[in-house]
Amino acid sequence: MIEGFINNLPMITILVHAAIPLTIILVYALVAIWGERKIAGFIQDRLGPMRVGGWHGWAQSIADLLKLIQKEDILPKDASRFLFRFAPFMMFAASYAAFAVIPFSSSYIGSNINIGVFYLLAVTSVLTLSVIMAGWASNNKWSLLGGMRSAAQMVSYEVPTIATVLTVIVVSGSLNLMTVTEMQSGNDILGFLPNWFIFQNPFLIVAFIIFFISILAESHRVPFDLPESESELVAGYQTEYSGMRWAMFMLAEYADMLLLSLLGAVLFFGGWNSPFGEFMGGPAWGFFWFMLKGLLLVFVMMWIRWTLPRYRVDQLMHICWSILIPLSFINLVLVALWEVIFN
Amino acid sequence: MVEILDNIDQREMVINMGPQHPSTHGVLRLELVLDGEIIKKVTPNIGYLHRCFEKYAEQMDDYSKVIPYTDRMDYVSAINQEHGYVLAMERLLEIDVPERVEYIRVIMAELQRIASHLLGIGAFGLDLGAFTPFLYCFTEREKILDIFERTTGARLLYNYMAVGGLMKDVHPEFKTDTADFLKTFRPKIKELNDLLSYNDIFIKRTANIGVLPKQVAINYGASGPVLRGSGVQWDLRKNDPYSIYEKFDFEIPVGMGEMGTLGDCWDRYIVRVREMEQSLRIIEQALDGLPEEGDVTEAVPKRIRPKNGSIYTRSESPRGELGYYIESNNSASPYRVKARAPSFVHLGMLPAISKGSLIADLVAIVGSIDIVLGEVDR
Amino acid sequence: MGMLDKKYHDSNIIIVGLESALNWARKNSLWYEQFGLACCAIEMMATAASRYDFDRFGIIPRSSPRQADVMIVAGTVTMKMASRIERLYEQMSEPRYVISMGSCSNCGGPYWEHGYHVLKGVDKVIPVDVYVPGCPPRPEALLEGFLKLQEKITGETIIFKKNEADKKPETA
Amino acid sequence: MKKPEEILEYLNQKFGEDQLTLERGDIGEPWILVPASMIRDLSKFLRDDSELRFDMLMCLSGLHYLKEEELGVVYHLHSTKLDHYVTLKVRVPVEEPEVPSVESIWKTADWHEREAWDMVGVVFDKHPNLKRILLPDDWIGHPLRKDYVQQEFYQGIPTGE
Repeated sequence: MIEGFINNLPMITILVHAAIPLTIILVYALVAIWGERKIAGFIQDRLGPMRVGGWHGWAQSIADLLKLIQKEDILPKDASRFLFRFAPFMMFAASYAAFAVIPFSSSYIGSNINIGVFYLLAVTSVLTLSVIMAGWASNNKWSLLGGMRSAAQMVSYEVPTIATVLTVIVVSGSLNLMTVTEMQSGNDILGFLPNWFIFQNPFLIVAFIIFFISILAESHRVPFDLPESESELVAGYQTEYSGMRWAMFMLAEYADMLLLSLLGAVLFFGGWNSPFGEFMGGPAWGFFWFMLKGLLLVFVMMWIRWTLPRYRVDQLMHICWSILIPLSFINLVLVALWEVIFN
Repeated sequence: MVEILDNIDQREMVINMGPQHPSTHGVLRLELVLDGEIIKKVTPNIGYLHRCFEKYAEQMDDYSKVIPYTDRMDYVSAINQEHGYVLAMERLLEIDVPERVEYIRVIMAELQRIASHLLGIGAFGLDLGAFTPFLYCFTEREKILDIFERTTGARLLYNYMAVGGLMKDVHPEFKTDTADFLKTFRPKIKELNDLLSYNDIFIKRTANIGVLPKQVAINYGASGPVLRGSGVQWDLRKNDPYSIYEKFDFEIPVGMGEMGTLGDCWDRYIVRVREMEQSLRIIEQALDGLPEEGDVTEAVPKRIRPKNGSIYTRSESPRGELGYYIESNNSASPYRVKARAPSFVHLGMLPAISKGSLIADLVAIVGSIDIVLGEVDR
Repeated sequence: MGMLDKKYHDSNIIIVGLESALNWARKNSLWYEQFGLACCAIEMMATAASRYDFDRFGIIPRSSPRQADVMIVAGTVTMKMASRIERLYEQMSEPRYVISMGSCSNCGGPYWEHGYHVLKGVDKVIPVDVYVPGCPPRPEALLEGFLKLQEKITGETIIFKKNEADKKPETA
Repeated sequence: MKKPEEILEYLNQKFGEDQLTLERGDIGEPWILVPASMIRDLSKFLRDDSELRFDMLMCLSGLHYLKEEELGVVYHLHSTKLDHYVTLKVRVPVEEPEVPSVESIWKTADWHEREAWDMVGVVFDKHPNLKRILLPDDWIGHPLRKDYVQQEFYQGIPTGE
């Protein structure tokens, strides 16, 4: 339905395809920030935002956003101007660009390119660049340390992410996320289970666990939030940022969380396929199921944040290089063997 | 150490973990000389909270007017500060205190020890990034503050003890409140252990870090949980009993190096957790033995004018050995009051323990020696 | 805030609507700077903890001065710390407020007489918006201080600079 | 468990009769008056001797005696092994307040001596870095002196009312 209207007006198509993920991200970010504070409150048996805007402080994030707009935008004297200003926008652009290949529902996908996963992983690696840029540009020792830490962390955690994504590609056989999702429709595993990849192959469960740990590190969430660790480096690479520039970092962080959770949902939990097979299928329901799975993973990330302490930098590297990477490659081989034997 | 090629220009970075930093427990400035993230040298700069306690003690025209100022030295364990000062004065003037006062003082001191340890443990977890245990500890601490508030009227700084007795008697439901607290608090320690003490990331962040050998600890004059964390069986309540502590039986938890080497951050932490359990035992026994009758203000002298002489008395505050050196010269105002603060001594040890560790470890070490800046700077 | 103080002389419908929205936003998301000096800092932490819970009013701690709006001076400001407090105040980005918590930072408190090293009131160094009395003030008193600050913020207008606001003529 | 008197006899055998005297106020504990020059090797002996083994310097405090125009330093020592206590006192005239530092014997004396210098103005020679520890470095005077007058301004900020 959307395809027909868009094809004959190219300018409009670009705007619409750009606007849909943007609105999803903005609405999600506002709700997620408010949600995180409520979840934190619930875990710590306190109330969280209550007074702002009526029932349970639903307008809290809007108040924060409006206030951040009014904040003075401090540019440190001897920070390198252009890089300092550009870093937050590059960070948001990186995770926003990757939304193009995410199949939101059976009838809507930004661009149905057949190297979807490859493009997504390539674009998200730009995040590392922007964090280092922010760390170095703000000419502050704490942010420099934060930037260097994030350089080491995000680059090394891309390897297990790619390895686990590879295991799914081995099973699915195609890089296009839409086809990956289509392959997971219907539910005839053991009669009632939806044939999502995570049920098709036992080793994919191990792959999902490794994948989840590495996306925690990719979006530097606790226990891997070393680049902006509150208690050690004042505020990590964000120390010198204020007002809307800092808000852009927050937006980029939440967008990155959503992006990687949606990727996890597509690869392991059958994207927009409903768990009851044809019962609640269709494009509209598909979007609902897809966002539900993504937000569930985001909820688990938030849940972990308020329960676990933080790792140290060298322990972080140790986990990545000597546990996750070998495990993910062995898992890759095992998944391939399983595929050869059983299908 | 990894060897570095000589032609690479490597300069050390000097950074100020300054008076405003989320995890310096107040206004402490640590000058760090860093090579990458490895700390070459730490020089603590203190004095940002020097509030002239000793000068004030000399200007007061009555010995009992110094007590509100002892509260404000270590504001996290105010009762223990008062208890130390009051003990020193009673030994100087040779006043013996009625039984009921001694029991109430011990109960209040042990409750304050639990509250202080809860804050120390919560802040330590906060330094390592675990935000929720900090809030669980504070919820428990609020219950203790309720008990103090109903008895003394204040939440944090009480001015409750007087030389030779107490300002006023305890609240009628004091015994039932404390008994309820004991019942509800015991399972909470187990919950804290599951959440933080035996959490694998927490152990990785604290085991084998900031190791303080036994001999160095004694030479540096360490005391309290820091000394016991290094395996020295030393607690003033047992080794040099004051007040009525010899009436109660309780053990002294000592670090055994379970998770790493003896005397690391984890040992100092777990000693504090186990000490809370021992304090519960003391409070139980003290509650049973609390005599019903007895006026708490009968032994309080009307006017204090000690002849000239001097005394040094030590008591076990939650942070360590708190000593008061009082010199009197036959007048109503003290000639010299010197407070020996345990945090001041433990902070002096920081450069020795934290050489060659990372910034994240330094934060853990500062958290594990549990300093309060009001006491360091006096 | 003084953004428009060159163009308009008195408030009218457009300005009032925008003003109340901006004030509502600034009022409801006051982020305080995560640093404490002395005993009042313990009470500030107790207010941030579960029973009194700052977060109900949208108040969360921020560790960097750049992102903070309110600086709570919680404790005794000593001479050595005075220049640091001044430096920290200058680092905060513009619509910033100061709550002086506890009688030590209000006027020197119990250390006013012989406290040679104690600054007799933080308003000698930085402008203060709300004074919270008490030694240490109860968590409810600190929350009352924040409510007072919120009232003050709702009174602010974008026509005049912040400190000239109270000199504005008593028009309708 | 040695009494201060027994410790004094033991020390007199070692350091000669006339050096040390045991003094006692009307109330409170007795202390041993030690001439300033002797304090360092006396402390070394106190720590290393097998009979005494004072391995812990509990507290070191500086004093100012206005009437006698003297500065005092009080050392409270304690032996964790043999569990006995001793208090040493050193008195030096206000004009040349030099006292040998015991930092090399007990590490904890480092900060205590810096604080005594900062507060009372006792100079501990051969101390590694004798600087002010509590007050800012450019502070004038030593506050715990009985005749201390508070400076009006510190870096432009009024210290008074």
